[in-house]
Amino acid sequence: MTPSLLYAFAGAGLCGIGMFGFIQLRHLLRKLLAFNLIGSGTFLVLVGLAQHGQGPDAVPQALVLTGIVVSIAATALAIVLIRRYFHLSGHTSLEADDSDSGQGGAE
Amino acid sequence: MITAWLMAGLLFTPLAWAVLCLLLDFSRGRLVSCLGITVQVLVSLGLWVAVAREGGFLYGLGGWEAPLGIELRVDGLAVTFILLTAIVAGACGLHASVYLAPDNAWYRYFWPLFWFLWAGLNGVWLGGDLFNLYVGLELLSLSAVGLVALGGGINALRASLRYLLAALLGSMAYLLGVALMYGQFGTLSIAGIASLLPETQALVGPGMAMALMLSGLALKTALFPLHGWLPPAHGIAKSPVSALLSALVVKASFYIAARLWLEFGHELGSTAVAQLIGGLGGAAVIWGSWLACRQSQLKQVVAYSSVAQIGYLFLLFPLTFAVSDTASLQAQQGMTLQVVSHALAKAAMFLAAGNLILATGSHQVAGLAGVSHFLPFSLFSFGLAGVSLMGMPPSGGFAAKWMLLQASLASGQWWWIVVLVAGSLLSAAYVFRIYQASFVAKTGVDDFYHPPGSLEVIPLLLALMSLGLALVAEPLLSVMALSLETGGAP
Amino acid sequence: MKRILAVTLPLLASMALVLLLGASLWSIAGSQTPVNLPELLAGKMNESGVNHPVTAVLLNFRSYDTLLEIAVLVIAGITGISMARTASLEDPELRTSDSLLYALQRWFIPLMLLLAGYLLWAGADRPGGAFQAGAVLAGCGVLMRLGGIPLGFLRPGLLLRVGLGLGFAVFLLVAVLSAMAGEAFLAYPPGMTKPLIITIETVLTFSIAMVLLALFVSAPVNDAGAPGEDDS
Amino acid sequence: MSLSALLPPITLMTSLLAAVLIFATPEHRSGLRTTINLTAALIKLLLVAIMVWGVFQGVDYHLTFTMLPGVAFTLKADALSVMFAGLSAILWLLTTVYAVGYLEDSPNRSRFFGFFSLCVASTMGIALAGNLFTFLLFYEMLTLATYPLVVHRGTVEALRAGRTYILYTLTGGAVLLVAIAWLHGLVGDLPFRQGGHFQQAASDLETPLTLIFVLLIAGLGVKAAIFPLHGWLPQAMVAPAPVSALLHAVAVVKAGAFGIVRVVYDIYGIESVAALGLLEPLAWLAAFTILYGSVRALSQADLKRRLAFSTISQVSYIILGISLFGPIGTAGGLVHLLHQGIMKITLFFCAGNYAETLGIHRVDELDGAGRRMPGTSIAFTIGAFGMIGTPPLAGFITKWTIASGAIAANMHWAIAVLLLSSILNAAYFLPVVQRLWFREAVNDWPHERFWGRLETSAWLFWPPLITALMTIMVGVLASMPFSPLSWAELIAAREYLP
Amino acid sequence: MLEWFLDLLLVTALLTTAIATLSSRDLFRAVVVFIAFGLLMAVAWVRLQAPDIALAETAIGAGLTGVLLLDAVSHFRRGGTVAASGRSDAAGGREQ
Repeated sequence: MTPSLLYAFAGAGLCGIGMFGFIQLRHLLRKLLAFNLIGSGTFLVLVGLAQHGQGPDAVPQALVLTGIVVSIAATALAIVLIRRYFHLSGHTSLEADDSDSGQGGAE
Repeated sequence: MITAWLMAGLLFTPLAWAVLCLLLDFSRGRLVSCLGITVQVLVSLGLWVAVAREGGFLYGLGGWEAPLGIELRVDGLAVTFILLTAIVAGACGLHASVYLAPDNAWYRYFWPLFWFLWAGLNGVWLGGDLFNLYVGLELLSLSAVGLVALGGGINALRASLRYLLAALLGSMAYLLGVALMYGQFGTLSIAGIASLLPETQALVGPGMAMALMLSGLALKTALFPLHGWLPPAHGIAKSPVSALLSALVVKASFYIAARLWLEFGHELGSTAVAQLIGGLGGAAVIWGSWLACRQSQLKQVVAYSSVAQIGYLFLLFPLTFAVSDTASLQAQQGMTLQVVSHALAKAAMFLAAGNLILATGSHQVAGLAGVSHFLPFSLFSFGLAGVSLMGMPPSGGFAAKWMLLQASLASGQWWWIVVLVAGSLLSAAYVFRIYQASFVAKTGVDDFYHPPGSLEVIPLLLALMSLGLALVAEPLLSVMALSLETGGAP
Repeated sequence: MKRILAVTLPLLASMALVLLLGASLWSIAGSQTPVNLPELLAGKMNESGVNHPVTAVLLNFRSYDTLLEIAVLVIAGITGISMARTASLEDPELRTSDSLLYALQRWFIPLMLLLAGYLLWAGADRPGGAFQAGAVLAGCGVLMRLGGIPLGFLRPGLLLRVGLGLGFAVFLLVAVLSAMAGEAFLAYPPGMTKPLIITIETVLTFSIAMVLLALFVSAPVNDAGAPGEDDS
Repeated sequence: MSLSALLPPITLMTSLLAAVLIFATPEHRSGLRTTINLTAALIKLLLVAIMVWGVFQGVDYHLTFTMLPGVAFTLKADALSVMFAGLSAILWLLTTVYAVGYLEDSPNRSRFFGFFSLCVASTMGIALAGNLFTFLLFYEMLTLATYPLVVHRGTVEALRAGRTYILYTLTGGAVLLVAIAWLHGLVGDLPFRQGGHFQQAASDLETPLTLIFVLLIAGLGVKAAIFPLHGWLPQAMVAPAPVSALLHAVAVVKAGAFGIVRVVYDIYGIESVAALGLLEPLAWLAAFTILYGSVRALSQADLKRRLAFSTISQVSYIILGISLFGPIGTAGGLVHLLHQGIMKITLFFCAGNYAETLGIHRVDELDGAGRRMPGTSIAFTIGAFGMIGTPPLAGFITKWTIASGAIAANMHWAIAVLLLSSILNAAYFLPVVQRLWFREAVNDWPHERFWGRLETSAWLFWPPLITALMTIMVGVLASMPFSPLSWAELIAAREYLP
Repeated sequence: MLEWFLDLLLVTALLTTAIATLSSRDLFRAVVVFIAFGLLMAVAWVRLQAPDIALAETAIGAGLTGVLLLDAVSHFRRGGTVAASGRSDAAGGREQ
């Protein structure tokens, strides 16, 4: 057991928490927060697991940097979409209003 | 060397077209894109011919070999899918250039997104590095989401948000799997991991990684019961976009899943998992077709049909696990044919549906009354694409079904035959429902809008390709089979 | 009953995920990785042209990842500004009249610019680099924006689009040009590595800042109908 | 690649090309469309005639290429295929002529004739298919090509009939696909070969082979309208008369029957079917269908529906004939493939004429129609007597040959079936004939139209008379070379070669 | 030993803030807690000897995401009236 591994386990925990939130929460912004938690958890697992035996490893660190940029791009895009959706429909969740449109929400 | 150039052309020139189009408005972007499409199709064809002649190879980008660098895998299957992408995306692009109205300011963003999407697809087909595939998937998902949302109203936004969230969750699950794989093996190269796997004792970690990656990819491929996001997104997008998404984008994540299964499945899979995935695929076939029969909107029918058709692809998993080499090969060939024929047919169908909607001014299936009388041409391409979806001969869909039937028989897993037969009958039900609606006699004058000929020709060509696929299946499959020899396949 | 189920099922699923993840982490931690990538990396560092391993990985060994990652950013930016129907800069609600913020700006902005420059410069040898610098630069812009300073170049127009695409275009250009010079794709000609990486980093910084800022600016909404296929 | 390899695909292509050209023809260019139609039909007739001569001389028309791994696409012309091809070529020509007149001034003619040609192309493909896989290809294509013809009118009943038709035929097609795929997985690609492949089948294959045979017959039986798979046929009557004629006489039901002949003789081989104990049940099934169809036909008031049930009954004569072990029975079954086509198409043409000229659809409206339309009524009468089996018409030849076959095969009960069904035939056809000639017209016809000198349009007038004449000729000249009977005997002799 | 203690503390704090982020009833609070979570993540990255990520997490993760989210929350808070007018806009847009 090394500190790195501890963080990897913490990352696993974060993934679980985020996962629960992602499924459970209805508000889109909260879903987005949950997604970011999963992301952070995943990054911790990636670096923590890789480094537990042999110290700092630049490759996973670089991967995580890439991952962070990708996830900020996705987050920012999601915020733009959520805000516009809210502006047009007045809703902050996806499920609220299948009735007023009659399409698109069928599952 | 020339092959390497062609390959790099496929990876990087779409990005260059994207940047160029970003700087131009819609009409000029259209010009550039038409030029670009021509170039890409030619280059893809060139690469296909080159690989068909000389065989595939592994290529380290930046001069760095795996595991340090990113490795590309250029093999028969990859170049076939690249060619498919070039044909389908090219057709969708040309269709869009007429279909989308140039006076909408935000359509100028269509072209950059379109090219990024293409670049992402090519990246995924060629990718041989787990993390690189993750970035490629994200590239695909975000540009697809952007295209769905483009200039849309509430419903488009809702659909694209749903799509975005599903895609993000899927990629994260995949990335988590990648993290575990890296922790176990210290490398990200698929070929590298595949060669290390047989010597690995503790398979808990890689097994979990595999499970995570597959479930993430299944979500992105809209495998039943994770398909909820697909019909809204594919149904609401502009028709050329729907065509791109249904024909190509979902195939990308499936392709990765299939590659992982074929490379790692022997060590990390189990009969239960294989049967479970196959069962979900079978359920998707039945459930998706059933729902397609019940949709009142034309494009929703087509979208649910995608859910069903994707289900067939997942029969690959049980039919390649712990079976004879013959059965496995047949299943792989069936899967490839299904990908190709569904891509062609579904693109044709969405484009034709777009034309029909344009012509009738209605999204409803019932709005098609009289179409067969006044717009036989638009209906014809739709009908031909439907023939392939039903799996009627001599279409590619039929060839795929035949190969899957043979694989099921050869592996003794007869229960998939039930799925195949039931699926094709149900798909006939929803396709014929549309035919029937269009054959309803409508008296009176022709008050339909007649789409320009260029819009009509493109889906027709795609549909004809899908229809005639079985006739050229043998040479096509012989090139695809190159993948199984050059790569480090099990 | 349904409500309870709606909570317990995700809860159980998440707990199962954590447990399985934990188990597999434990299993993986118990074995040695067969490939020692850090060692390999250290061996090749002198060929990479920079001294900082993370930068070397990002911009040399795995530069294709980075290229695609910038593409992802640009896509997000494009989609963002495609949502903003008109120049949203005139939206009065956005301007903060907070005097504290205004005062802060005067001090912060120059400092942040300096920091961004430092991060960029440091990237080659020490922690830091284009992303961090770009983010700081974008932060600068956000502050200015909140302070009501009109950032004209963010109006959806040619300039913005040039800004979005520039860093990416230069990166791409270098990749292709070096290939034309006889190297593999995305490989740098020997001796040119460091200057090229620095150039790329610089334009990337600006581009990243631009994208992030564009997303921030286009997030506010304004009214515009969208006649189209879906509006039946 | 020699000419002899190219002749089958060229024959196929004539109707395929005609279909494409007709689809492309603008709706109002009816002259051009008719020209294309008739030219293609004539060319095809010529090509088929060449092949008939060639096959007689022993030329091997054969084209094959690999389509999917392990599966070949094969076209070839043997005695059996040119017999079916000849039938469809002749009747296509006549039906085209008839359809041009029938659909004069109605909408959607390009669509109609396009699919019509496609339909015949599929029939040609079925005739010329060299293995089961190729057969399946065209068999399914036929299903798709006939659907637009059945729903052509776009009315509610037409659409309902189309739905029933598709439900039956696609299910049948799926069953057939499974059977063929299974057979293929079991023993590989089997070309049609005289004498079949399983003369000395390994005993461990017996169970799967039996199951596959049942599936094959079930899949083909849908189109051949064998009881209980016949439900679609009476409903499909809503289609225009030329389509019914085509469906009943040439294309769909015949495709099913032809497929059964192929399976029994050229895949399994009659000996091995008999050895598997499958021949007798097949004969019983056919016999039952013969009686069932006749009994149901008795109570039909609608003329076309009566003819439809008659078809169900008559097609099973073919099945009965081929399931009598011995060359005579086989010849009887095969010859009926032709005879039934000629007779039934006559009857449908006539029914169409009554409907189109006088607006008559029901049997009880026919009173006195013989005097108003003597030509048509003569043709109808000849067809009806042929069906009943009056010497020396076509039907008599069939029944006589089958009966001889039954005696040779020692299956005497079949003769009783034949006699009974002939009585039933008479019972449902003679009243119609009686109404035509011996009753006074009660009042005005429901919907009368006039065409100058002839009793009806010339396009409609001549085809039934020609086919009626053929009904007489094939009966009278049955012993001449190249008559259907002698050709069928030739095939039967080859099938039973050691 | 002290380091272990610190690490454990940090991990606990991370998990707590994560739960707090998701369970907070008030959206604004949730975002603020999330920013705090981002800062803690940065510390964690330092502990993992990844200063690059720590910098990026501070600048991008906590900083920019935080601003974007806060901006969005304030938009939702104003949302009542905007949404009402937005609804009519949307309806108008559909009729065009």
